[in-house]
Amino acid sequence: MSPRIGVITFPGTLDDVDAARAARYAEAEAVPLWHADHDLRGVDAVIVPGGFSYGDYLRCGAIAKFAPVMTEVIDAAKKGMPVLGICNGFQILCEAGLLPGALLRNAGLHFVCRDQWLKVENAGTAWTTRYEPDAEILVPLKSGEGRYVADQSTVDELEAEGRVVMRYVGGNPNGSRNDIAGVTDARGRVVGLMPHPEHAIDALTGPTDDGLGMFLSVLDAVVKA
Amino acid sequence: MARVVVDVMPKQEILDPQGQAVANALPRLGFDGVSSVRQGKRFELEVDDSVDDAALAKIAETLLTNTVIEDFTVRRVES
Amino acid sequence: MARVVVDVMPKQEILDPQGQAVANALPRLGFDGVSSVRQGKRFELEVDDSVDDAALAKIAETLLTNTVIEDFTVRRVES
Amino acid sequence: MTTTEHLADTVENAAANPETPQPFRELGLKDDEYARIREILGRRPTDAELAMYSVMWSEHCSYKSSKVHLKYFGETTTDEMREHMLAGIGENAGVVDIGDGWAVTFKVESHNHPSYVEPYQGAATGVGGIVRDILAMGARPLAVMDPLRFGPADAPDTRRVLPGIVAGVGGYGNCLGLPNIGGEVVFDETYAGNPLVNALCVGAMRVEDLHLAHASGTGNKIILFGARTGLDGIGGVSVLASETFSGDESAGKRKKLPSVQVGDPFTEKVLIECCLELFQSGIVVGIQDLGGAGLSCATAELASAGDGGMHVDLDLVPLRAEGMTPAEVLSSESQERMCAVVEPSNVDAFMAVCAKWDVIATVIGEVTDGDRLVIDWHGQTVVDVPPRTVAHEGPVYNRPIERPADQDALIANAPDALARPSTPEELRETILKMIASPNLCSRGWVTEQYDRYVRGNTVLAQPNDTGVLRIDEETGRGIALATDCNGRYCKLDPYVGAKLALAEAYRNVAVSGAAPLAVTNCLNFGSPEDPAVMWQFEQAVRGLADGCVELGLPVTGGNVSFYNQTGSTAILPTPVVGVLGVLDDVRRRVPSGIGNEAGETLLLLGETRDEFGGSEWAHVVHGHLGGQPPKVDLAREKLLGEVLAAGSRDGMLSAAHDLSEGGLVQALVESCLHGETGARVVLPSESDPFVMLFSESAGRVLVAVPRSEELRFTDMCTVRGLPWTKIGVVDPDAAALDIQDVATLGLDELRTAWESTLPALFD
Ligand SMILES: Nc1ncnc2c1ncn2[C@@H]1O[C@H](COP(=O)(O)OP(=O)(O)O)[C@@H](O)[C@H]1O
Ligand SMILES: [Mg+2]
Repeated sequence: MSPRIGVITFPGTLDDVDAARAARYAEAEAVPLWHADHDLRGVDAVIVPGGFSYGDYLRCGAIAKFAPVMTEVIDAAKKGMPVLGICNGFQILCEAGLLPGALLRNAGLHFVCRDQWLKVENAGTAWTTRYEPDAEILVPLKSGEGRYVADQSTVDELEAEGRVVMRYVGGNPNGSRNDIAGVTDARGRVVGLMPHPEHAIDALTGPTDDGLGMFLSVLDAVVKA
Repeated sequence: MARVVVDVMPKQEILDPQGQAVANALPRLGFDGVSSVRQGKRFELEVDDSVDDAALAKIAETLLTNTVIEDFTVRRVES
Repeated sequence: MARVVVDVMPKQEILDPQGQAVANALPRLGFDGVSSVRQGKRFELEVDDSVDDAALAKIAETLLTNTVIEDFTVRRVES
Repeated sequence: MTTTEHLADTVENAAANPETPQPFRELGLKDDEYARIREILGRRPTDAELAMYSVMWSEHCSYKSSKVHLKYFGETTTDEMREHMLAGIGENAGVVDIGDGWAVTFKVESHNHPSYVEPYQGAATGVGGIVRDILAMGARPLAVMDPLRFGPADAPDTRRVLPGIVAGVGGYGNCLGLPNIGGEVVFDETYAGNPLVNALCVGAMRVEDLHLAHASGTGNKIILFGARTGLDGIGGVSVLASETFSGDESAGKRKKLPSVQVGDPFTEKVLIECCLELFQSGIVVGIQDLGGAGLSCATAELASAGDGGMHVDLDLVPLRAEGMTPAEVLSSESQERMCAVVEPSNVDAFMAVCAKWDVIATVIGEVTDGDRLVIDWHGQTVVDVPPRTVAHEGPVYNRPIERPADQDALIANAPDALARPSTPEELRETILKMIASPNLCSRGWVTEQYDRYVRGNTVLAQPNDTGVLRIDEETGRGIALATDCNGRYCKLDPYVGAKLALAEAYRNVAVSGAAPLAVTNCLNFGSPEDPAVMWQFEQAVRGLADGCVELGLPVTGGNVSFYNQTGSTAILPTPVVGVLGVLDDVRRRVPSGIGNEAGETLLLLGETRDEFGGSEWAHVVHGHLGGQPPKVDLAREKLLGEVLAAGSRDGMLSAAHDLSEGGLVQALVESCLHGETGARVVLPSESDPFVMLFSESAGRVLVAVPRSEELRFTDMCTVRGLPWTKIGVVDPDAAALDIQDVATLGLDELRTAWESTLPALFD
């Protein structure tokens, strides 16, 4: 039977349908997970999708990190389950302490929706093995609070350990430190990414299908595991 | 040099989705006894002593506050 | 019933584009003498007297503030 | 509890004190309207009733000045035109059958004045309101569009209004998870002090799931759910509190209330999912959105659409503010609220769904037999009215109509005498000036703030002529939507101008390869009390209706916004027209960018005449508005549409871009920039390059066809009698648009000119 990828829905989550579609395109089974449940329904990997969880009025991800389902995600992640946080999901993983740093208001102070070139800096994480090292991919970016920040020592550490997964190329759209678009945890299992690979799985509805590689990669990872 | 603080809060009768979101979250996080939360903005300005209260009020009113939906207070704090 | 104010400000070393934007706008609007502006958040909470300072600190630290990027202060104000 | 509540004006009290003076004029009621209310009720209205009638009989809610004209849409709609229409004018939104069992509903609404007062919140709540209209039909909202109009781009107030409105449309729409698939940004002096914010929402449902809200079935419960009710947007009505309780300081304070509403998109997003789950589980008889006029409107409309009466207990309404009077509760425009009619046996199930989504839901009343809407407050009756008289039998005016005295002078002032560029240098300079002008430059600064990807069904959005959405992931069936209106054309001739707006929206839909199916509108005009404005309105309605008959498309709904003027200056007549088309398979959609296949031929379809009345060239270069608008030929537009559809179906088109403001050269530049590809263009030898490049003749489209399909396509055009001209070839190797004997324009040079304008003005 095909691997099961959980897709979390918080009130205010928006890109859950897209994340589920991406999982299906990769021929995994997409399993809906509800914010209020203390249950990951036996999934092999989890996607925390984009959106505005609980409105994100306080701080992006600030309230979502306390959701019952997140307690389970944090435990599972510690045990090595692959977790991908996209956009709001990335913000939530940072707030929850699964990933270092934080995401702040874009330097330009506007929401930015554009097709963004990214360089795959680490093709060794659970979510990026299908890419060539240094491959450049084009996927949508759409966020108002996508400026990645962390203190200098953290940034140095991330760079030194190769934990910057993707970097913006062809211009920094939001003022992120070191053009960082995505980072991973020490084991390369938990990945947070500001742009939206799930919106680049089919040239009909996205700029390219460059994003599909992330969902195919995780299948390899869970099958191996 | 003086430090000036301008507090900008949503008008009482105006809906405050931010504050409401926090208020709704608290019980879920096991914090009880908070009956209302309002969220506004706090500005900290460093100004020369040449800047008088009239100027500060004008800055607060024209630039920092949307007086249609927000109220503000200005105060100098020793720094 | 007590009123509690929690001020949350971006850490000094963190770039604050909103404050920046305000600071840059001031001269254009003919306001000089403001050397820096920082923008943060102000929360006003109505709490029962049962809620002690420890609980308030916890609320401020775990929910209202992201200590990676922000500092906070909590104070009770008579209302 | 504050004193105001004990003093609530009851029916009993109203009967006992018939002569108590009431502030009906302050509430916008005319003397005869007030007299009519007294006549209907056989007594003076209570404060609450007065509040209800005054909002419901307002121009905005009652269409009292436009009704007599809008009838014309119904009168001219034939049965063939109705073929695909499932619901039309009069419902929350029009609904059409697009095939494969799918019903699509769409509507535009204006939120002009509030967006001038508070740009961000005004625009945000405008989006929120139209989305609830679509939701009330039982459909899942799928996308939004935002036709916008502003004063001069460089006017100081535009700097205040535009960024706020754009941020508001984006802030709310993005947070709802609705892709923004199109809109307009137009600048003109007349919109200074009166910007237009028109918001469109489109949704889809299975045909069998169509819900029309009405309160039927005695004993059925009325449930209010969503946000709490506060003092939002009751500015007007608070005079009641102050009049009645002058001296009462809370009322005095409230009299100064801003009539501004703040939107909470998160609450609305949750409300959407909650409503859809309620519809799906089949536990609602009907759902009505609360928009302008809040509970007054929802209860009166539900009751009068149903077969019984209704009883409501206002004490049950969850409030956000203290000491609200019944009149205030009834007129509050607090956002993100809905009202449902539910059978008693389903109430528990209803509440369970709401609890899952943390949505506050309260039974506030029930359907009664009899035919009165009765509302109680603290155990006393404060409203007892025949609902139809509130909702549907408001006043109707036949306003005086008079063709403006200066209309002839305006038309006589033709653009023929204006100095035209002739040398290659002058033409080149004009091209660069035109593509950088506010009405023709890139809208990227605006559209980049809108999420166009969310939900993963957006097939085309900006910068294409039309938004295309996939509706059915299996079959690939989808829709195309475009809105258009050139107010300058409408000023010169509102009848023709409205047809031209229809023609352009139709053409924009057609270039995507879709078959146009239905029309909606948002008619933005000045004061109906000005006979000249009423003439423009009447002409525009007739033009649009007659145009729809020629095209065989029904008008399925619309919205009227009057009183758009600053002082005595009315805005340009702005009948925004939205056209919905259907694609049996969105995979064959045609984009506007060229260079998708090697060696494409560029063809210009349609005829180019010397037409510059109301043109963007006359506006930008000479600040001139006069003469006749371009000729409109809807039979030709239809033919054009058929050719484009056939071309798309048989894979003969690799790109298509309609010609509108700015003419051929604008389309060429955009097609090159969208496709990031150069082109070599040769204008017909006998033609005047200036006219060829800048004329705004309607009924024209620029298409790119693969060389292999060129003959097949041109033969088809010839056979069908559609004029075509080969004007060049796509040149992927050239980083330039080369117009022989006129100019060679580097793509970088063009991009810089086209893209720099709005950022320079608004960043
Ligand atoms: N306010 C807006 N919101 C969203 N999209 C917009 C807006 N204004 C313009 N657009 C998009 O920008 C592109 C160019 O607009 P425009 O030149 O007006 O198209 P057209 O001339 O074909 O009507 C179109 O895709 C249009 O939908
Ligand atoms: Mg067009």
